[in-house]
Amino acid sequence: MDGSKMQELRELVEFLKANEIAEFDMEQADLKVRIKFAGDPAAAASSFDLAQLSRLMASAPAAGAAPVAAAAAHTAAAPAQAEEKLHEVKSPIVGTFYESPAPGASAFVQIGDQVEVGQVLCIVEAMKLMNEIESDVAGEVVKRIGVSGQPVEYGQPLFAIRPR
Amino acid sequence: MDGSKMQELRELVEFLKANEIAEFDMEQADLKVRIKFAGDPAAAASSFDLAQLSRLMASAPAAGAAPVAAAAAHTAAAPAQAEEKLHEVKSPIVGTFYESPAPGASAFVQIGDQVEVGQVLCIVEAMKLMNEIESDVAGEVVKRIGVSGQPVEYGQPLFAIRPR
Amino acid sequence: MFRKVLIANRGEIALRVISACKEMGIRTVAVYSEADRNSLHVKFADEAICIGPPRSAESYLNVPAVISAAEIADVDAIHPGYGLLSENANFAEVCRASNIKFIGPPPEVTRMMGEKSTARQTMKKAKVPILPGSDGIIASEGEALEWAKSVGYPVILKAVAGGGGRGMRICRNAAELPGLYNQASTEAAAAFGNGDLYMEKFIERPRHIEFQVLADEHGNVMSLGERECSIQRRHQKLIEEAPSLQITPKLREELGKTIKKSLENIGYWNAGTIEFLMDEDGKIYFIEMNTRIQVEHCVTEMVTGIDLVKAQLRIAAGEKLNSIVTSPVEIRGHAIECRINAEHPEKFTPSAGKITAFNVPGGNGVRVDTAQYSEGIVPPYYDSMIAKLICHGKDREEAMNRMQRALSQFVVQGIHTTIPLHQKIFADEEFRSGKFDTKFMERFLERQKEA
Amino acid sequence: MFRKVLIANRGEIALRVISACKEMGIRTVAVYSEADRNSLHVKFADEAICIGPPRSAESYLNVPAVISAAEIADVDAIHPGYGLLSENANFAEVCRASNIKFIGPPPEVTRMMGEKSTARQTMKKAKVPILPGSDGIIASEGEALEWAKSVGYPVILKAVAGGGGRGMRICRNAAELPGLYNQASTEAAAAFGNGDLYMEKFIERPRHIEFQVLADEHGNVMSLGERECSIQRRHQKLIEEAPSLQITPKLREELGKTIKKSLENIGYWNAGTIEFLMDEDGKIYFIEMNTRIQVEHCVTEMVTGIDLVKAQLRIAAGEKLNSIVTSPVEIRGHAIECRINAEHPEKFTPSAGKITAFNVPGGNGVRVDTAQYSEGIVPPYYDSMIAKLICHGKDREEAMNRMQRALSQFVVQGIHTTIPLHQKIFADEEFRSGKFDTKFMERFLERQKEA
Repeated sequence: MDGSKMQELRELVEFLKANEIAEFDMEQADLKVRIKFAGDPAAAASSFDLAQLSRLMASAPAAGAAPVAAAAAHTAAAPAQAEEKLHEVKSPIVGTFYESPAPGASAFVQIGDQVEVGQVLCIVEAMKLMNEIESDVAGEVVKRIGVSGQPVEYGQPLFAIRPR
Repeated sequence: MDGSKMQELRELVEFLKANEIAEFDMEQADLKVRIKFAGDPAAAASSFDLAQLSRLMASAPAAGAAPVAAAAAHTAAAPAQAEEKLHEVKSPIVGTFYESPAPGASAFVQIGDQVEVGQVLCIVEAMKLMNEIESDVAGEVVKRIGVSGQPVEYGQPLFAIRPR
Repeated sequence: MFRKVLIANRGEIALRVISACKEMGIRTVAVYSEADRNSLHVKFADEAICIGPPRSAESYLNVPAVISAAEIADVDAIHPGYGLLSENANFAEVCRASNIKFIGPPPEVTRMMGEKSTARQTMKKAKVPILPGSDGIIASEGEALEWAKSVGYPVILKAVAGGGGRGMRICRNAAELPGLYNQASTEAAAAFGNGDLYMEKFIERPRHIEFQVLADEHGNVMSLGERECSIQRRHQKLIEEAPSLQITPKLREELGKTIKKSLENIGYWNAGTIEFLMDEDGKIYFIEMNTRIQVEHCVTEMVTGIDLVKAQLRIAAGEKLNSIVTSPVEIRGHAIECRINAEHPEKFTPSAGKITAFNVPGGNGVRVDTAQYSEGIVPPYYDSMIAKLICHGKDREEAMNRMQRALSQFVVQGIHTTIPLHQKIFADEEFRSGKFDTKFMERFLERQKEA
Repeated sequence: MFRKVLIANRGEIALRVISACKEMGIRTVAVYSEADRNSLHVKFADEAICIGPPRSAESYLNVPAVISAAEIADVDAIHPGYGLLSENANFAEVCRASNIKFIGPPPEVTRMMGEKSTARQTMKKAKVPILPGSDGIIASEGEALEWAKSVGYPVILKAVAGGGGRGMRICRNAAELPGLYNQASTEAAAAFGNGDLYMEKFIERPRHIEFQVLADEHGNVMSLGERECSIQRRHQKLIEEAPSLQITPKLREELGKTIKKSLENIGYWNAGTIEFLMDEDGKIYFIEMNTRIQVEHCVTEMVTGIDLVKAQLRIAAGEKLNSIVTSPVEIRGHAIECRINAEHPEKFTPSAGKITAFNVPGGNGVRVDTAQYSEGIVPPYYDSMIAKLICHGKDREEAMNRMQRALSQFVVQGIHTTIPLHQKIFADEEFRSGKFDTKFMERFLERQKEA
C-alpha cells in the first residue's frame, strides 16, 4: 500500500467515523478493505466503490464527533499487509500439521531454506493418512505458520515464502 | 429548492445509484431528503451528513450500471418542493375537516383571500365538537389541502399560505 | 364478530392485537404518535392514523384524539392493550357513550377493582383470602396490640398518608409494638402532618403469584392457572413463568374455584389477572386485580394453548366462554418469559436510539413478541421494553436451557439491552433452583457486585 | 450424554442441531465451506472448521474432510442433519471405523432401506401395506392380464430399464391391456434396448402421507403420528401439515402398531419416517423409508411437544425411549409448515444474493427455523430453502389463518422468495378445503396462469 493509498484510507476512516458508519467493506481490483468500528453503538453495513469514494473523500472534512471508540483497518488481500509481497502455501485439506516426516526427525524445511516447486514442506495428517504438502512456488521460506501437532483448517496458511 | 440544490440532488442520486444504495436519509438544517429506490433488489439503509456529502458529490462521476429500476426523491421539509416558500397550517387534532361553519354555508376562506393571524380557516370536528382552526400566519391563502367531510390526522396540512 | 378494531396502544402489544385480529379476519386500525411513524404496528395494520406528538399524554393517553380516530376510521371496537388507557374507566365510559365497544370489563368493575380497598373488600366478601390487617385506622397502642394479635406477628405499621418508607415499622412481637407504634406515628405526623397508622401482616419473603382468568358477558368465569412473577426489580417484573412450582394441582383447583365464584358475583368480563402474595409457608393472599391483558399473558398461552387476545375479542363480541375454550384447560410443559428492555444491563439506564442489527432467535419452543426490527428506532418517550422472549419446554429445566440458548442467539446492536442481565440470571443457582421470592433481584445484584 | 458433537451440515438444520445440543449442554462443532464463512451455524457453534471450497462435493460431501474435522476437534459423535451425508451408509461406516458415533441408524439398515425393492420386501414381510404390483418382470400378455386382475385396475406398466415416461402405460381395463402391453414393450425396447416391463397399481390422485417414528437401540419403537405432505412441486415438498385430516384416530393407531412391529424386526434405531401413498378410497401403501430427521419434522414437534432432534441425540447416546418420551404421545392442535425458498415465486428460478432486509414474524403459535439474517448471503451452491415458517393453531383453520398473518409479516428483501406463492396457496379454496392430492400444485399453477 503506497502513501497516497494510505492517505485515502485515513480519509476514508475519517469519513466513516464522521458519518457514524459501523461496518464497511470495500474492494477494488486486488485491494480489499474491511473496517468495523468497535465501541457502542455498533454494526450496520454498506458497500461502496473505492474508485469513486477515494475521489469523493478528497474534500471530506474531519467533522462530527461520532460516538466511536476505536477504528481498525486491514487489507484482507491474499499477499500480506504493509509488508513485502509474500506467497502463502495453504492447506488443501483439514487435518493435523506436522513439520517433520516422523516424531524426532528434523523438519522438512527450515526458515531461510530455498525451496523448489513440488518440494515437500510439511505433512497434514487426515484420517490416519500422512499427506505431503508440496510448495507451489519456488523461493525462500520466510515463516512457518503451522505448528506441529496442531490442527489446520481447509485454506489455512502453512508457510510464507518469498518467491524468486 | 434552487438550481444548485437541484444539481446536488441529481449528483446525489447518481452517486447512490452507482453505489447501489437502496435507501437514503439526509438532513441539513431545514432540508431533509429521503430517497428510496424502487426495483429489485431493494432496501438497506444508511445515514449521511449533507454538509459533507454535497461537497463530496461535486466530484462524483456517474459510473456503475446499478441494477436500479427507478429513482424517486422528495424533500420532506415543511416548506414545499421546488416551489416558493409556502407556510402550511396543520391540523392540531385528529378529526373531520369542514371548510364552512355549517352545511350549505360558504367557506371560511377562499383561495386568494388575505388572512390574519388568528383568523378561522376551517373546522375540525372531533368527538362532536367543532374545533375552529385559526391561521398561525398572516398572508394569502394559496391552497386548501383539506377536503370537506374528509378525515384528517394529527399534523396533516390543511392550508398552504403565502406569508406576507 | 367485529368488522374493524382500533388498537389504542403501541409496540409489541399493538402488534400482538393486530396479529390476533388478522387471524380472525378483522380489519385493524393503528394509532400512532409522531415518534412511532415507522413502527411495525403502523406498518402491519390495515389503516394507521397519527394522533399526536411523541409525548403519551398528547397522543396515546389523549382520549379525544383516540376517540376521534376511532370515529373517522369507523371502527366497532377499541382494544386498549396494557398500560396507557387499558384501566382507565373514564375512557371505557367515553367509548360506551360513543357507541364503540371497549374491549375490557364494564367501567364500573374497572373502577371498583382500581380502588385497592374496595377491591380488597369485594374479594374478602367472596371468600378470596386477603392479606390480614386492621380494617382501617388504628386508634391507639392498645388497639394496635389487639390487631397484631389477630393478624399474627410479624406485622407492618404503615402511615395512612404515607409513602417512601416513612412512618413505616416492622414489629416482630408484642413487646416492641408500643414503642414502634409511637415512633411511626410521630414520624408520620412530622412527615405528612398526619399520624394515622394502619396495620398489615408482614411477609418477609413473599412470592408474587397471579391467576389468569377469562370471563364472558353471560356470567361464565374460567381460571387458566397461575403465573410465577417474583423476579422483579423495583416492582417491575423481569421474568415470568407458568406454572408456578409452588402451586399444587389441588391448590390450583381450589383457588380457581374461589376466584371463579368471586368474579361471577361482581359481573366481571374480559381477560383478567388476580394477583397474590405467597408467604414462606405457602399461604396465599389477594393483593389486587388487573382488568386487562398483561405483558406476561404469553406464558399462559404457551402452556394452555389458549389464545388470550382472541378470547378477549370474542368475549367482547358477546360470545360465550364454552364456545371459545372448547376443551378442559390443561397445562402442558413449562413456559418462561424474559422481558428484553432497552436498558443498560448493569446500570439500568434507558438506552434509546437506532437498532443497527436485530437477529431474533427461533426454532423449537421459542416465541418472540416484538415490534422492533433492524434499523428500527427506540424512542425515548415510552416504556423501555422492546421484546419478550418466551421459551416453552417439557419442564422448567428444559425451558431454562432453551432460554439460555435463545438468549445467546438474540443479537441487538446499536442500543443496550437487558439480554446480558438475563443470561446471568439464568446461570444463577438460586434462580435455577426455583426457590426465590420478590427479594431475589436485590440479592442477585448484590452477588453480581461482589463477583 | 455426548460431550461434543460435530454437525455435518449447513443452513437451518445445522442451526437446529446446534440449538438442541446447546440446550443439552453438549459442545458443538460446525463445519463449513468457504461460501458459508459468515453463516449463523458457524457463528453460533462453539467451534467451527472450514472443510473445503464452496462446492458440496468438495466440502459437505467430502467424507475425509468431515472425518478429519471430527478428529481434530475430538468429537464423540456426528449429526448429519438431512440430505448431504445423512443417508450415506458408507459415511456411517467410516464413522464407526473412526470410533465416532454416527447419529443415525446402523449402516446396514440405512443400506437396506435405501434399496427401494429391498425396503419394499422388508415392509411386505412385516405386513406393512405396500403398493400392489407384479413381483418383478412380466413375461407375457397373459401374465400381465393375470397380474392386473390381482392388483386391480387401473394399473401402470413401467419399463424395468425405463424412466422419463417412456415405456409407460396406464391401463384401465382388461380390454385395452394387451395392446398397451405390446406398445409399452416395443417402446421400451426401442428406447432402452430392453423391453421388460413390470406392473404397479396406478393411483390417480395420491396423497403423500408419512409417519414419524422414534426407535432406540434397545428394540423399542414409537410412532408419533403422521404428516400430510401432498403439496409438492416436481416431487419437492412445499407445505406439510400434522395431523392429516385423512387419518382417523383408529387408522393412526393401527398403522402405528404395524410400523412399530416392522421396525422392531429390522433393528432400526434413530428418528425415521415411513412414507405412504394414499389412494382416493383412503387406502394407504408404503413407498419408502427415510432414515434421518426430515425437513418437516417441526410440524410433528409442534403437535406432540416432543423435541425430535434431542430425541435423536439421546437415542444415539444409548438412552431408552421410555426415558425420552415419558408420557403418552398426544396430538394437540394442528401445525403447518411453509418452506420459504430463495426462488422466484412464479418462475421458480433460484435467487441467490445478499439479503438486505429480513424481518421474521413472531407472536403466538409462530415458529421460524432459519439460519438467515439481514445482510446474510444466499450462496448459489446449495439448496434454495432459506427458512421454514411453522404455524400452530387449535385446529387447521386457525393454523391456516395464522400462517396467512405470519406470511404477511415475513419481510425478505434483496432476493426473491416463495413467500408470495405461499400467500396465494393459502388463499386457494382447494387448499383450504383440505381436499387435495399430489397433483394439487399442477392444478393450482394452471389456475394462477388463467387468473
